Amino acid sequence: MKAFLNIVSRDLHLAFRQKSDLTMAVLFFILTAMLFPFGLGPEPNLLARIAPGIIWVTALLAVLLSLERLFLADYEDGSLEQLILSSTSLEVAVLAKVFAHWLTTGLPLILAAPLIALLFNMDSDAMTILLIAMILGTPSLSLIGAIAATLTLGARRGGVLIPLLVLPLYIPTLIFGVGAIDAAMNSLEAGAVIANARPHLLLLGAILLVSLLITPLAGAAALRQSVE
Amino acid sequence: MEQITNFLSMGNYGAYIWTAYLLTAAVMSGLLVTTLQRLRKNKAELEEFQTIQNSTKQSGHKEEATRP
Amino acid sequence: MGSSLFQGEDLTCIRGGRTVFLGLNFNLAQGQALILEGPNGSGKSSLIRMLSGLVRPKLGKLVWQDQDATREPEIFQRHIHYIGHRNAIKPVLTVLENLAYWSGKKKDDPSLDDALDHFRMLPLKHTPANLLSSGQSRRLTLSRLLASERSVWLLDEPSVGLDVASVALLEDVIKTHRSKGGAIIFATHSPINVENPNKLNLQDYSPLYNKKLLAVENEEDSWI
Amino acid sequence: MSVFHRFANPNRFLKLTNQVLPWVSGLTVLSLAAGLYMSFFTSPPDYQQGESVRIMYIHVPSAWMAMFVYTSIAIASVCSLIWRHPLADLAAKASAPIGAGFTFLALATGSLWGKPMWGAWWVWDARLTSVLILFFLYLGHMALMHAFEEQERGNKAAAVLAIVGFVNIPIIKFSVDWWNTLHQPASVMRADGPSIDPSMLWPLLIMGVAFKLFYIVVLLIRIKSELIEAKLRKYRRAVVDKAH
Repeated sequence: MKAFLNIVSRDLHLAFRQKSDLTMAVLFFILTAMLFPFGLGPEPNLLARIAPGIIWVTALLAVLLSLERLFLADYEDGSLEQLILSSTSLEVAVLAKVFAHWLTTGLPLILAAPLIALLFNMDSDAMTILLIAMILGTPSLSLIGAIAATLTLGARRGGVLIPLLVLPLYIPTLIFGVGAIDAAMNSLEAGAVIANARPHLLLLGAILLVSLLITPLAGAAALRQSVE
Repeated sequence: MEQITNFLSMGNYGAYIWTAYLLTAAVMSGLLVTTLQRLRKNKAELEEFQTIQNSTKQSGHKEEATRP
Repeated sequence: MGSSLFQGEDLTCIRGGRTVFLGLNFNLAQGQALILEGPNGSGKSSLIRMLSGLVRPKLGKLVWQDQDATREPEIFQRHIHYIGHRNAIKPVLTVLENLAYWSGKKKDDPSLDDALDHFRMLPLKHTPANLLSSGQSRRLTLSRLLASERSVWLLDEPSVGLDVASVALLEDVIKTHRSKGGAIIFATHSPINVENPNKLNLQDYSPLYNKKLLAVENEEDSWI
Repeated sequence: MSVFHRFANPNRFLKLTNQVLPWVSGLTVLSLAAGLYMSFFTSPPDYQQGESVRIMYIHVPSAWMAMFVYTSIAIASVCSLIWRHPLADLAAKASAPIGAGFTFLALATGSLWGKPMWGAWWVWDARLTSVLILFFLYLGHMALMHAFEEQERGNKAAAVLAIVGFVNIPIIKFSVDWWNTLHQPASVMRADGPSIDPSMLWPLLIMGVAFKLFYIVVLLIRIKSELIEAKLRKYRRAVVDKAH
């Protein structure tokens, strides 16, 4: 646990020293989402209807942008070798790095999401579900993305490969993330909002659990190979 | 003749059915052909290498033999 | 000379389908210094990485204090410190922060200051690492050896980028380490003076240079 | 020095392949011919779907193959990572394009069947989406395998990806049961026995066997080809080493 916190605090430390890393993903998220009203016209009902999809897709792309850096710097400057040789279990180290990644990209996205939801005329019920869905879904994005980030270390076209590997695996998160908000928006009675969104949220939770299980194992295996 | 046209039209689904079968044939034979082509190319290259190696080996032996 | 600390038997390394070295034996006792020699491509770096546990041997055995550690490099990884070609320095952190992180110590630990002082880096303690010259970076990396207090040092070209005075500092540190019972294995192209070293020439084990081994390799049917 | 004997013996494998290959090829041709004959001449049109049901005899076996080949790759990947057996890497590498081909066929023939039946080339239901993901997984696997200077690293990375992607296979299998979708539920692989008529089941099963045999034939030839390539690499290296 101490080792876990050590790595998290170091990565946060590094991120705060390079503030551009911290703000890039969230700026991309807001700017891209703001393009849609221009492209589709400012009709409020239409925007409210497509808001869940736009928020999720842009959030997903914002996370995708930040993935390459997740392990690459450590790989290039030799820190990864030292990390593998250190007494910390590599599985724990992977989880710690992913957690730090989520804190610096996923969390800002969640904080920015209500702003975009407001711009798209989303009602408050849907916004609540959006936040719950993002809290459940964005950690999975970091976790699944980390696998691709570790697998492509040292690859010839790592930056192009990551989207190819990761986007198919992101589709379930996207489907249920959007599904939850759609279900909330389509429920006519006020009390049924949570009940309607529930199955989608549970599935998002299931994806999170599975990726929590798989990522440390696959990530550690891939990291060990990358320095061999 | 009518039998054949009937068979080919497949109850008006002919276009879909025949496209599906032709596509399958194309993909499967494509897999087979590219695989065989690569095998043939590799085999030829291997033979080339082995003949070179054998000839150098023989000349090497001769050299040794001529050396007193 | 002390008892045997680290041993390798019949080690074989295969990389990218090529046999780098095979049938290699070594024995390292307490207080010893083992110098790896050999031309480019004879596998010095590969051997050091294998001894650090980053690369597993394809064949052969690694023994740490009479305990078979071939399958579990964790047994010896706690006792070694590996320094490779890359320095593992984060440019945005200060010299002290960089050192503290990899030695697992608090920033106010006095041993960190001592380590920096040994390599004449103490005045740069609070300088961000991106301002360091390559020689200074290397010295910072080497000061980790003192801060982390491991018994076996594995150094791959430790003197790259160091001037004569800094190499002397390194020689000094190695001497103290050995006198305290520590051992060291290193590969180098530039001369580093250590007292009565053991030498291992990798040329003898590399099929690339030792043609006898090449013949052995070629006779076999296996080519994958 | 017998160290190299402990590795896989490719010569023995090649010998076995050359012995088996003619027989498997013959069986493939026979079963393919029988399957095609039965699917066009002995099987009846469906009472709902009419003649279009004949697409089933290639669509369903292709879909089986898409999952079967991926499962084979995943098993080979486990063998490669745990026992470091070089033939497992070759098998995974040789399988991927075949699997991708069959997945493409499953999607394309499904689309050709869906258009007259559902009125749309494509619907975004769970089964179709998960098979599409499978197709991208195949592409990612192939791309990752060739993305490294060192083939060994490509093999291992692709192996990890194949194992991670395996979570998709049960999702494909059960997607039609878990979600109510347009795609019809399983009718052959069911716990209580197949629910379709024997006159349709037989051609389907025979085509299924024929496709699997075809996979084995192509797989064996591809592995053979890969082995020769490995040998060629060794010769080329020897030339470089001599010049050293």
